[in-house]
Amino acid sequence: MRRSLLAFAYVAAALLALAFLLLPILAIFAHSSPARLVQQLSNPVVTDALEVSLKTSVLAQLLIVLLGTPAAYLLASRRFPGHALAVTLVELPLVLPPAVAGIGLLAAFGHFGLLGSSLHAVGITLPFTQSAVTIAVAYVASPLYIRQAIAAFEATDAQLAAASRTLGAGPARTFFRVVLPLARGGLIAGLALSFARGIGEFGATIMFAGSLQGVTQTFSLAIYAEFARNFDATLAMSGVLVLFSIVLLVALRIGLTWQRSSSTGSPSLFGLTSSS
Amino acid sequence: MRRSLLAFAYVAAALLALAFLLLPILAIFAHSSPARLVQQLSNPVVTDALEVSLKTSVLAQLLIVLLGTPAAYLLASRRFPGHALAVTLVELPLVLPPAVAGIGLLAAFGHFGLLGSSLHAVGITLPFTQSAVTIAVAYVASPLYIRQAIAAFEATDAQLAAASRTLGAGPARTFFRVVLPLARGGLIAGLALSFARGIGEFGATIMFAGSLQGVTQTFSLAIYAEFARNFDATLAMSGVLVLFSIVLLVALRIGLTWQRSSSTGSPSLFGLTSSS
Amino acid sequence: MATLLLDRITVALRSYELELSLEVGSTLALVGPSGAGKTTVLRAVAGLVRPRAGRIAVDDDVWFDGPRGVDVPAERRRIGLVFQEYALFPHMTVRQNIEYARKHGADDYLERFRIAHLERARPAQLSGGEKQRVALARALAREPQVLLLDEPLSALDAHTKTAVRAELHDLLSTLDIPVLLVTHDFEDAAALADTVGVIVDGKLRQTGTPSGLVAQPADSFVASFTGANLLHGDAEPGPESTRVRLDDGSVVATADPAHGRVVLAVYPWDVTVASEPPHDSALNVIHAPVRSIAELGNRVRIAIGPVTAEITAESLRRLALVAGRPAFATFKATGTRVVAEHEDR
Amino acid sequence: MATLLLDRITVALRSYELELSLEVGSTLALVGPSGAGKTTVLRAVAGLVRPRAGRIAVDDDVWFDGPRGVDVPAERRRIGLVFQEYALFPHMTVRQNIEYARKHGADDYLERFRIAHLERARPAQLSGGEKQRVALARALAREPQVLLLDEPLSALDAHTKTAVRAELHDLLSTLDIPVLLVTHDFEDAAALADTVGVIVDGKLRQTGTPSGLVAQPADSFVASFTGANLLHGDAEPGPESTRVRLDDGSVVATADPAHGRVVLAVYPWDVTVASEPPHDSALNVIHAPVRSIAELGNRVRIAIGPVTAEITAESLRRLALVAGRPAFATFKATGTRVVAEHEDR
Amino acid sequence: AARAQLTVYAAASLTDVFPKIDPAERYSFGGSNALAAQIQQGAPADVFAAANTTLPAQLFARGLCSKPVVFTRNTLVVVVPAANPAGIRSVFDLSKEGVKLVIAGPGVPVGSYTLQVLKQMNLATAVLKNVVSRETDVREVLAKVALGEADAGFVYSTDARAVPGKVKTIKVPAWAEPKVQYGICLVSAGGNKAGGQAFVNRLLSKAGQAKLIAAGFLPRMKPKR
Ligand SMILES: Nc1ncnc2c1ncn2[C@@H]1O[C@H](COP(=O)(O)OP(=O)(O)OP(=O)(O)O)[C@@H](O)[C@H]1O
Ligand SMILES: Nc1ncnc2c1ncn2[C@@H]1O[C@H](COP(=O)(O)OP(=O)(O)OP(=O)(O)O)[C@@H](O)[C@H]1O
Ligand SMILES: [Mg+2]
Ligand SMILES: [Mg+2]
Repeated sequence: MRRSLLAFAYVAAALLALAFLLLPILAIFAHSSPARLVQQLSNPVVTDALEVSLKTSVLAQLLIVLLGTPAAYLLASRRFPGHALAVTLVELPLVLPPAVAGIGLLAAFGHFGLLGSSLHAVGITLPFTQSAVTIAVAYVASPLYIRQAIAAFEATDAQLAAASRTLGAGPARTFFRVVLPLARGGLIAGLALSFARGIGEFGATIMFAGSLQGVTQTFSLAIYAEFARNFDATLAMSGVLVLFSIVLLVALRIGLTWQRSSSTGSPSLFGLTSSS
Repeated sequence: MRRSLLAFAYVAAALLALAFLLLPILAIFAHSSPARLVQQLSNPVVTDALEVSLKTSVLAQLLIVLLGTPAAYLLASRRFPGHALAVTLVELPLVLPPAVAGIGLLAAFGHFGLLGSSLHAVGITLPFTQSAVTIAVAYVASPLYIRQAIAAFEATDAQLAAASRTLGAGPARTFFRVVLPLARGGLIAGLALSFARGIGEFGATIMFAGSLQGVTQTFSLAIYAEFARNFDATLAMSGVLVLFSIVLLVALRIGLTWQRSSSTGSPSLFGLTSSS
Repeated sequence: MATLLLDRITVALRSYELELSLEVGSTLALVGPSGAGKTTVLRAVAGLVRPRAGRIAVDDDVWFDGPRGVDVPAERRRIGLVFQEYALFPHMTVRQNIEYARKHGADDYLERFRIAHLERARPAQLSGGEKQRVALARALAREPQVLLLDEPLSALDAHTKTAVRAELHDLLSTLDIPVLLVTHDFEDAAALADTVGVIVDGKLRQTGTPSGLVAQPADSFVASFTGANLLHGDAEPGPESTRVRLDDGSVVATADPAHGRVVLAVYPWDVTVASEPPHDSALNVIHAPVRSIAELGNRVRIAIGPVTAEITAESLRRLALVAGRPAFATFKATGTRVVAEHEDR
Repeated sequence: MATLLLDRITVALRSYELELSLEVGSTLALVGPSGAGKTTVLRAVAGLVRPRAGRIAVDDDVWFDGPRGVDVPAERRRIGLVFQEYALFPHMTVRQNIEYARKHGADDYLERFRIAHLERARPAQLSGGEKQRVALARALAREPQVLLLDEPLSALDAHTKTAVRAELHDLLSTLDIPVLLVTHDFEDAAALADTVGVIVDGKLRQTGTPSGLVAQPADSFVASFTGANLLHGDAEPGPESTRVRLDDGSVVATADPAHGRVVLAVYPWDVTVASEPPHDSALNVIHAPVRSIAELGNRVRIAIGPVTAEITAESLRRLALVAGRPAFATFKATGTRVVAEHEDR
Repeated sequence: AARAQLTVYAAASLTDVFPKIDPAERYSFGGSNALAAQIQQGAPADVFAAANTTLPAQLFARGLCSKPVVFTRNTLVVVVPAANPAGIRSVFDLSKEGVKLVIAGPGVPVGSYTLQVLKQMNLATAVLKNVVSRETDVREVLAKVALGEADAGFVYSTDARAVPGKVKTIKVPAWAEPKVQYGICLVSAGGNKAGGQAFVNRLLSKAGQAKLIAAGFLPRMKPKR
């Protein structure tokens, strides 16, 4: 009696949680027909925003991968004084309100910022450019990649890297042929998360880069701007992004599953959760 | 020769990444003196925003823990048809742009929303109230807690729960005396992350709750609003939030370390990263 | 003493179906290779896995009965289960671990298992042998009707294993409840249990006393598991004995009747070694190079061609064998057993 | 054959400092309890851990020399290291694993180790024995100057272990490079190596042939590690032999001179068992209840009071012993060795 | 007991002056169009004060608020950073190569006024090519100029006073000046009609108007010449 009550309460709570998470997404689609979704794809505001979002996101992710991967590997494989501090630092943008990040970026790279005048002197102006969007996105999204990358590198068996060394491979060959392939699943998962976070970026972008259609107005900014003008269009645009997010998550999950099963022989459909 | 070049490039990339992440934070403090930080604490906009943020965040985290913990435990310990889908669903808000989440919440609970009219009929209006802030924060921040909670529950040794059963403990006693204490570190880490994410919430809140000083204007929204009036105040407020974030991260790290070393006997200063 | 009865319990596993009946009086050891389903049997008795069918009972207490729909939940079956890696609660002290099973009177158990001085320690700070004592104390603190032990020795160093095994043996002999223990090591099983059951792929191959299994292995798996050499060949009934042409060409005789493809089991201690050809023509002789010589205390294991012989250290000294040089391994026709071929997975 | 030389290498570990010198000719086995530092020695030779001081060389190739600041990186030391859990690359096939060590001629190694049919398989799909063959093939594919094996048998089932051990022995006897292997099982060490070194807490206790260690254990640790009973007591020199009053009150004689607190080592095969008191008054006698009887093939281990005896199955039948009833364990004064007390961690 | 607090949704340009007229109420300042959108979504506002008359009129047409009245007026100006790095002296200079101009987004009242001016002066194409960002309300435009990130922006003359010393104002030629009228209405969904009306009355009162004028706003009726 007491027992079944407890089990019931617990399943009920779980279902309530799922329903709460599902409802807003269902609501978006309930309010916007497929026809409207398609129609939005010819709205220049939407297409421009899509282009800006994709371009800056791809560049930002490139930046994140190129700088974040060595940083993550360093933090995962070496212990040095200040290590804990560095890890904290890497995670800080994750817990920083995006508006604060935007302020910080302005204070650092803005006209009167710490580096602003030096940059200006060499002819580089960042605010209001697409580069500013890229930087804002990279700043805000990087912890998601770096965290996951650190975890992925830490999870790769140190014995395997040692084995590679004893088989005559130097550090570079060991990294590219053993460590990287083994960490790949985690890196891809991290990249997908950071990509998603980047697409959703709002606060830091509007502060640091402004919002100009075709240049700095990302999809998220466009949704915000359109909200004040045309709620139905906003719904349709949101629908597009929800679909995009779902595709991203599913790709991520399938990618991880494939990665895992091909490397360890144990297929799992629960890749993301259990690896993170 | 080639070898040292590679090592150099890799350390350089890592340092560049760290510098990039550090600079905006340094810049905020470079621009705001401690005196100014303190002075801001008597600005009613700041104090109101602080109150709103704390109140809604605490409520939201309560909601997340009460509903998210059973959901996470269910997803971690049971395999059922649609399991993978449920896990994806739980993670969706993580990859959903917050502005889209806000639109979704409006579409679900708003005046014209799926549930809005039913709610209205029973006298409940959610959008643009303080409850709306709580809901927006809970929606956006929940995946961070639930993900970590699933991982924490999955990481607890199933043998220990089985052992508890064979020692005469029913499911409830097993959960509260064995599973929960073992997962505690992960749950606290998840809660800290989700708390931080909630404090930083912007896009979904402004869409679903608006920005009404003393009611729905959270710290993040206040920073955005003050940015337009008084950049110096904004810097000071940002400084406050950065400090708060750092304290949160460090507390989290120390908490995890303590938790780990007391339960497994192997102290580690790198709790967060390796557990996530 | 009570009796634990497993009556045709069936559990569907990943790659095969476990199906067995078992009666456990005093102490029964279940041995078998990894993945044979040994742990699954214990989990079924404990109520941690639900069989598809069958019946589990201790005397008149029925814990599981497929047809009647009886399935007593794990926490209401009075069993003591010691897990393979002990499964001590890492966040509790030794005392708290025991009090988890028994609110009052933990002191008795702390005394009895000589862990009173460790009562405040956490499991991470214990040695393997100490962990095992705590796990046993905790399992018995419930005053179970049945004790289940999963690989009680495998988490231990080879070096501490002997001492702990003796200790465990002493303990088991003082208990008067059925004990079902599981191991993949025949030596451990023989040292601890009166009866040994060999399980492979979820089926019980043979049950008997340790010496009974050695004397009459039911098939080639049991034979090799108990330490026999296996010789493969083709049998042809002869006038006095069966003649077997081994796959390497040599011919040996066996007292067992057989025909066609067979496997002969020969235990190392039934093989003698000589540096000269033996005079006794009734003996089976294998003439081949010495592959290896390993001394273990006063015994020496010598591999000659397909067979391994176990002789005393003194004999070795007398023989002056050299690895790589040929020698003669001899054994009686009555020292061989024809066993059924077992298809290894 | 070349010689691997470790000259006073020192490695700081968590709770003690490893410090040892070692000369490896053909095959040397390092045995010791868990955490003794065995793996660390191999890692130091391989260049995976950097000693604080000392010198490591193979003939004239110096790999490490503390004072001179020589430290050849791991990838430039020609060693073959087989890891405890084999450390095969999970994302590569068997062939790719071998080609990682050797671009051309992988086929030879696939053939030689009988894994050609597995070349496309990934490590996760291999059995323990197959994994070991791949790991050996990969380690040897580099044509190393030295082969290092870390617990080559511990990842295997008790049941497959015997076969794989014989196979490994065959392989090692064909190699003409120094082999340093590490195990915590004295039996494995004795079966595979010519020389055995016992290491405890980073220090080498004793080095010798397996039978040499049994004959003259340097201390109580080595004695118990090689299988001896340990009897603690107080010694008093007597006219012909030393008399030792054991802690349980009984008195035994030993041929070794000693005085004060001592440990006596007695090997089980030097103990005989009787149901009647022996007539020979020169023998040591322990009269105590039989604690356990375990049959292992043709041998039987009988624990009587503080000693365990190993007798044949025939003797057991003759004696009609019953567990719990008293019996007599006897051993000669010359069958005992006084060994130094070892403070166990 | 204190009377129930009003919830006032007001244009960003009223940020500084409303609390001076009535410090007791709760305010949400922002782009008038965003506020109107929130009201359409059911935001529980009592009063809506916009920087134009069209937005309240639209709400009125949908039955979401009462008939709007004009309560004040304003003028559009160009602001440049105090240092004026782009050397802008008149609206015409905004078409110079390389000027970084920020304006408000389409739909935001000040954005519409800006476009009106530029069209009127036939500068639309030439000047709009220099726009680097379209902000969500007038205060964002002001902030970007005050920080020196932008070279110029269109704001109300009252906004320029909020950052004294940081910006310089440049007038729009009188012939091109748009008619900037602020409309106010009582939101139908709001629970406090009486309080809302009292608030409107306070604005329209002499004292209210005086405070508006002191803040740089214009009288609600154009003085008859
Ligand atoms: N819950 C399960 N569902 C399906 N198959 C399972 C389950 N648990 C274990 N198995 C499979 O059942 C088989 C028997 O597992 P079990 O753990 O009983 O073996 P074991 O004899 O104890 O082996 P070991 O000596 O390795 O502990 C294995 O092949 C295993 O993969
Ligand atoms: N990198 C390290 N730094 C400090 N201490 C270490 C390090 N690696 C291992 N140790 C410690 O050194 C000791 C010896 O470890 P090692 O792995 O060499 O033991 P082992 O003899 O191989 O044991 P096992 O039989 O369990 O494999 C252990 O106490 C271990 O905790
Ligand atoms: Mg098992
Ligand atoms: Mg080791």
